Amino acid sequence: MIFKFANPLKFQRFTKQIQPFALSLSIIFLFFGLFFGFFRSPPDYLQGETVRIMYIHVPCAWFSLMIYSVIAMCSIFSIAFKHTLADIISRSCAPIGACFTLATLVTGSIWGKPTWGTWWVWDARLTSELILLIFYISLIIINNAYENKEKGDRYAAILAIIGIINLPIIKWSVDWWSTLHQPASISKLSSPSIDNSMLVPLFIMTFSLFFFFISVLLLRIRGEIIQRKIDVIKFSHVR
Amino acid sequence: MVLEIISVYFYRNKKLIFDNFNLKLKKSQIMILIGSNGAGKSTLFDIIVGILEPNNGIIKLDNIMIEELSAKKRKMFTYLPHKDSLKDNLTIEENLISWINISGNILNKDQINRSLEYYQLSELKKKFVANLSQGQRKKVLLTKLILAKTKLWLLDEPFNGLDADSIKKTKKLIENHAKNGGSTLLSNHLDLSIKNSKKIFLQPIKKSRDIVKFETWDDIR
Amino acid sequence: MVLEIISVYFYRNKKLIFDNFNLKLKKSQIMILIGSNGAGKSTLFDIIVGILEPNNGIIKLDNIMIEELSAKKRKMFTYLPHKDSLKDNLTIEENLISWINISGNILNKDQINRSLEYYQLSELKKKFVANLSQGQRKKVLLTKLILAKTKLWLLDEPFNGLDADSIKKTKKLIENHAKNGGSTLLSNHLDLSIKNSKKIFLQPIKKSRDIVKFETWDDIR
Amino acid sequence: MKSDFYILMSREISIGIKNFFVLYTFASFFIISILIFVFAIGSDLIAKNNIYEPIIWVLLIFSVMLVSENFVSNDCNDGSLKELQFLGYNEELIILCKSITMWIMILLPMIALMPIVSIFFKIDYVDIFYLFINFLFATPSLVLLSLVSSLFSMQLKRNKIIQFIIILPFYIPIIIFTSSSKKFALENNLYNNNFLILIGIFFITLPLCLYTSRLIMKEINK
Amino acid sequence: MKSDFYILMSREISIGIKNFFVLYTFASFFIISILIFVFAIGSDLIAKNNIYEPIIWVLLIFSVMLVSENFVSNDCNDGSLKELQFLGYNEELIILCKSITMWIMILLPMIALMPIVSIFFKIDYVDIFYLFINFLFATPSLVLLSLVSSLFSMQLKRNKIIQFIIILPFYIPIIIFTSSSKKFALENNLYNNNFLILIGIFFITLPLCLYTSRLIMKEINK
Ligand code: HEM
Ligand SMILES: Nc1ncnc2c1ncn2[C@@H]1O[C@H](COP(=O)(O)OP(=O)(O)OP(=O)(O)O)[C@@H](O)[C@H]1O
Ligand SMILES: Nc1ncnc2c1ncn2[C@@H]1O[C@H](COP(=O)(O)OP(=O)(O)OP(=O)(O)O)[C@@H](O)[C@H]1O
Ligand SMILES: [Mg+2]
Ligand SMILES: [Mg+2]
Repeated sequence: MIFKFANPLKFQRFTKQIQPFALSLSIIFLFFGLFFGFFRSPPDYLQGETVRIMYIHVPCAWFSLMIYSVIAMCSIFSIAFKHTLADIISRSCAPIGACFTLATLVTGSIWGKPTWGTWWVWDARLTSELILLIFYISLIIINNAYENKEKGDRYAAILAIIGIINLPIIKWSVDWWSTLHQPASISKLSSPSIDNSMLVPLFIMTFSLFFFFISVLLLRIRGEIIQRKIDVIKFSHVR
Repeated sequence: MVLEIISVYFYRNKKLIFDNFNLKLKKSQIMILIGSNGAGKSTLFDIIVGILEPNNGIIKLDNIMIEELSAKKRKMFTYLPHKDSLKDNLTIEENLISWINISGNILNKDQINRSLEYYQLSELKKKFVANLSQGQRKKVLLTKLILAKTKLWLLDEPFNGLDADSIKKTKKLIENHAKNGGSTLLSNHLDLSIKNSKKIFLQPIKKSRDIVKFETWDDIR
Repeated sequence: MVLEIISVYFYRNKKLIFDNFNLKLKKSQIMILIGSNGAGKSTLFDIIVGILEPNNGIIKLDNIMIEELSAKKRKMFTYLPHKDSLKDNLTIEENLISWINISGNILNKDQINRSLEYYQLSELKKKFVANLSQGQRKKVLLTKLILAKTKLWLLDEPFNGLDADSIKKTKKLIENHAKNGGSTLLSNHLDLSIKNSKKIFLQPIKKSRDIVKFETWDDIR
Repeated sequence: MKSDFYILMSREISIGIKNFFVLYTFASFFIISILIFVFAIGSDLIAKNNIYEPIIWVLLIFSVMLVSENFVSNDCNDGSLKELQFLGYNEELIILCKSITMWIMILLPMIALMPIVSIFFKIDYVDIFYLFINFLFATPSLVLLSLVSSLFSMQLKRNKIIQFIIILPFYIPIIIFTSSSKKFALENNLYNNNFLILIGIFFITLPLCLYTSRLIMKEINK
Repeated sequence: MKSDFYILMSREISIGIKNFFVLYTFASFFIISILIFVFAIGSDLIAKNNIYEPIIWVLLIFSVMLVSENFVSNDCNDGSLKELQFLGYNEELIILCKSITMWIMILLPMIALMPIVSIFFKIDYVDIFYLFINFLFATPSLVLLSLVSSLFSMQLKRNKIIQFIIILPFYIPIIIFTSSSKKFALENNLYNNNFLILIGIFFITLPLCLYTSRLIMKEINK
């Protein structure tokens, strides 16, 4: 197993090298994405200029789901093998995921006002996304509710695994129930029903946010490792 | 060997509590754990009964690893932890009957009544546990020892809160148990002379760790 | 007279617990309540502080009837009951600060830190009380005595669960308090020699009553 | 030799019977809160729009959650949950017995309340039948879920309300399928379909809840 | 010399802040249960019949009751309620401070949730104003009542649900006047009347609750 070779020290050094690289990639992609999004893509013939919110909304939505799946996978791993790295990753992921989810909700609402005429509807997708936010916040709270970090990790892992059910509901709710929200038009298995001029900036923005996620994640992981080392030293002196 | 603890390591909230701890308890032996507050006596009991899992090491009861016991466990030891697991809104008698059932003993009312006599609880047996004094509660707990038919007793500070008379009675109970071939592991702070007992001193471990030596992921758990 | 209990009668759940009980506690006096389990030691403490009302009799603190004290009470005594009133999800330090505020003391952080040193709790002061061992909790409770500036201490089994070293320290604390003019009433089961202390023996009252004599409504309450 | 299941069940029931008035309080709680709704909305409006089903189900959920706490928290606080564990009882079995007891002691007698409820809401007999069937098939999952959530909240001291947050999302499917059962059945011409779904949900929640509660109980004493 | 009131308030608040996420859980509990109602009844039906008011109030009652337990039961179980009593604090003052803290820490921030709720239920601005005024005047009574009922249930161990039954009847007048405020105001052409009634109710519940809680607290240690 790869973790046998990588000790925390090496891992830390590795993240230190990768992190600035990811951050600069993110900034470059962001620059291109915004440029293409604002100047090189046409307004929608139905929605007009508001369609440009898509370039933020859709990647954020994708990542809100992806990050939760990362957490869920790490949680399963952590319960099965009790590996510390899994705990560290899921602990570091939770706040980032919460931010992406919040961004999805906010941008979605802003988009919804002109297109649907309302900020909010009790649509299955919107609701399940809201529940996803609540799950994220609960994870953060449980992670920090205990003096003993291990305990917080374990409980958060259990909760995260329970919350997996939410993911397919978010993803396929638009297909299961007839709803207001846009059904899958980009992430369809067959060819996407969207023009290339919109697809390109969308993907560039996706890459940008992806590298942004990676760089913040690595930063948080490093902080977490250092924090844990400090804790070990601090607690080992306590009688 | 009734109880065998072999090179146990245990971390509690990042603090090392047992560092290669070993213990062997033979038949008819009384062993007293002595240690300052926070040394890890209650933790040790929890590890022995399998409530807490040691980070490393083996615990054997009657030469069988505890992980392999499960349902058989309840015939092997009687553990009286600090928290007394008595239901406030049941009477003494009902509490004991409930305990008898779950601990796998088979006893009739008569035996219960006789055992209640030992600590003079017979008159109180219809009282709710909520309305007992601290020491009376403890006595109800100790009555379980008279009822139990197990070979190994694990007692976490059994003399706490008892009056002088009851302490003597409890001592006698433990000594009799040893005579009949039972073993006892108990923790205690008082200066009591229990016959044929062996004392084990637990020291709180002070081990400062070197930051450069964090080499595996388990180190920073 | 610091504390005066004059001919107190008390029934608990129809059982007579105090039958014309009298007690006088002078300045600089240490008095130890000794009695079998269920004799009524904890009940006596509760009566003194006004949590329970005696059916008959007078209790005076500093020659004032306790009913007339209310807010002044908290400057007069420090009572450590069996239940430790520590909040599990606060740290040791926070618990003590909270107690200082409600008990009407005025103290700064420095004094708290110094008093924590007495039982070697300084390193643990940022730990949640939920994660302490039984004895460590008790020590947190006893630290209140170092912080308190009251003349009268009421301690319900203060040595319970403490290790030998801490028992010595607590004894010294009480003796010092007496030297400085304070009085202590404590209940205890152990065989401890505390200097200049006076022992009071409580006996459980066994009084069978004559059914013909039930003449007032209070008799059958 | 008695089986573990038998021992645990008899323990739960003997403790439960001592607290028999939990049932009474549960029932009157349920009725009073229905009354509040009737007062607030007006029974005509309820009858006209057929919204009695959601109201009943939401209230049922709340009351089950409140009761389930009693079943877990006492055992946890006085240390008898720990005792059961070190005596070698299977964690899954403990929760299973608890939920069976809770269902028998609290929810089964509720069926007797049905006629009263039907009077309040002016429900006719066919609909009562639907309610009854739904009740039978949906409540086991409710009980299981609420027990798990109470277990979860045991650890989070002073914050019992968090259990709702953890578990309410899971109630949503149950709610959807119970509170629109009649509509569902009529629309699809499938009278049994709905019940089958509820049974299906039960067989998903059962292993899930048992396993989760095992995981939680392993952690509780750390 | 600090006054008793000041000491008790700062104690409550310092303990409360440690449990700051009670507020979060309270809020999300509130939102999730609204969600369940919306799912169960359907948002169209709610908007059409204007039944959001009863729903909000019933949920508010439930959540206040759940939180109030936190405020009382811990103090009671760890013996600090007893400590406050033997230190000579006035029983009425203790409960008063608890209720003020609870109101400030839990219910006041809820006002910030109002806009979100209004989005969920599609309530327009005039109605939000009514909701807001009602909220301000009705919640103090709610808080007081729920604290008394939690105290009650402390006495009756293992049966927390009983508090609901004791106290729910008292909620009914509050519920009636809050959940039909708009209808009321429009019908009678008396826009202020309703609020005056709520204030009146508050001034009845205040002394009643304080006195009752004193009586209960005197009994608790016996
Ligand atoms: C608060 C409101 C909203 C929320 C919570 C929300 C949530 C989501 C989520 C979770 C996804 C990702 C689904 C997936 O990966 O398949 C998504 C995708 C999408 N959303 Fe929204 N959304 C909101 C409002 C809107 C609005 C108003 C529009 C436009 C009318 C919109 C258009 C889209 C589109 C086009 C996609 C991409 C679908 C695909 O091809 O996968 N959303 N949204
Ligand atoms: N809440 C209660 N309700 C009714 N009776 C009680 C209650 N608490 C205690 N008693 C009874 O009152 C008597 C005195 O109890 P108390 O707690 O004062 O004893 P104690 O001397 O402190 O004993 P111990 O040494 O065990 O602490 C006992 O017989 C007990 O059964
Ligand atoms: N739940 C817990 N989480 C984290 N640490 C704990 C927990 N319980 C106890 N500890 C710590 O573990 C150490 C050992 O505790 P333990 O209860 O085993 O001590 P003990 O020897 O029984 O002491 P005592 O004589 O006071 O009962 C202590 O330092 C304590 O602070
Ligand atoms: Mg211990
Ligand atoms: Mg006592």
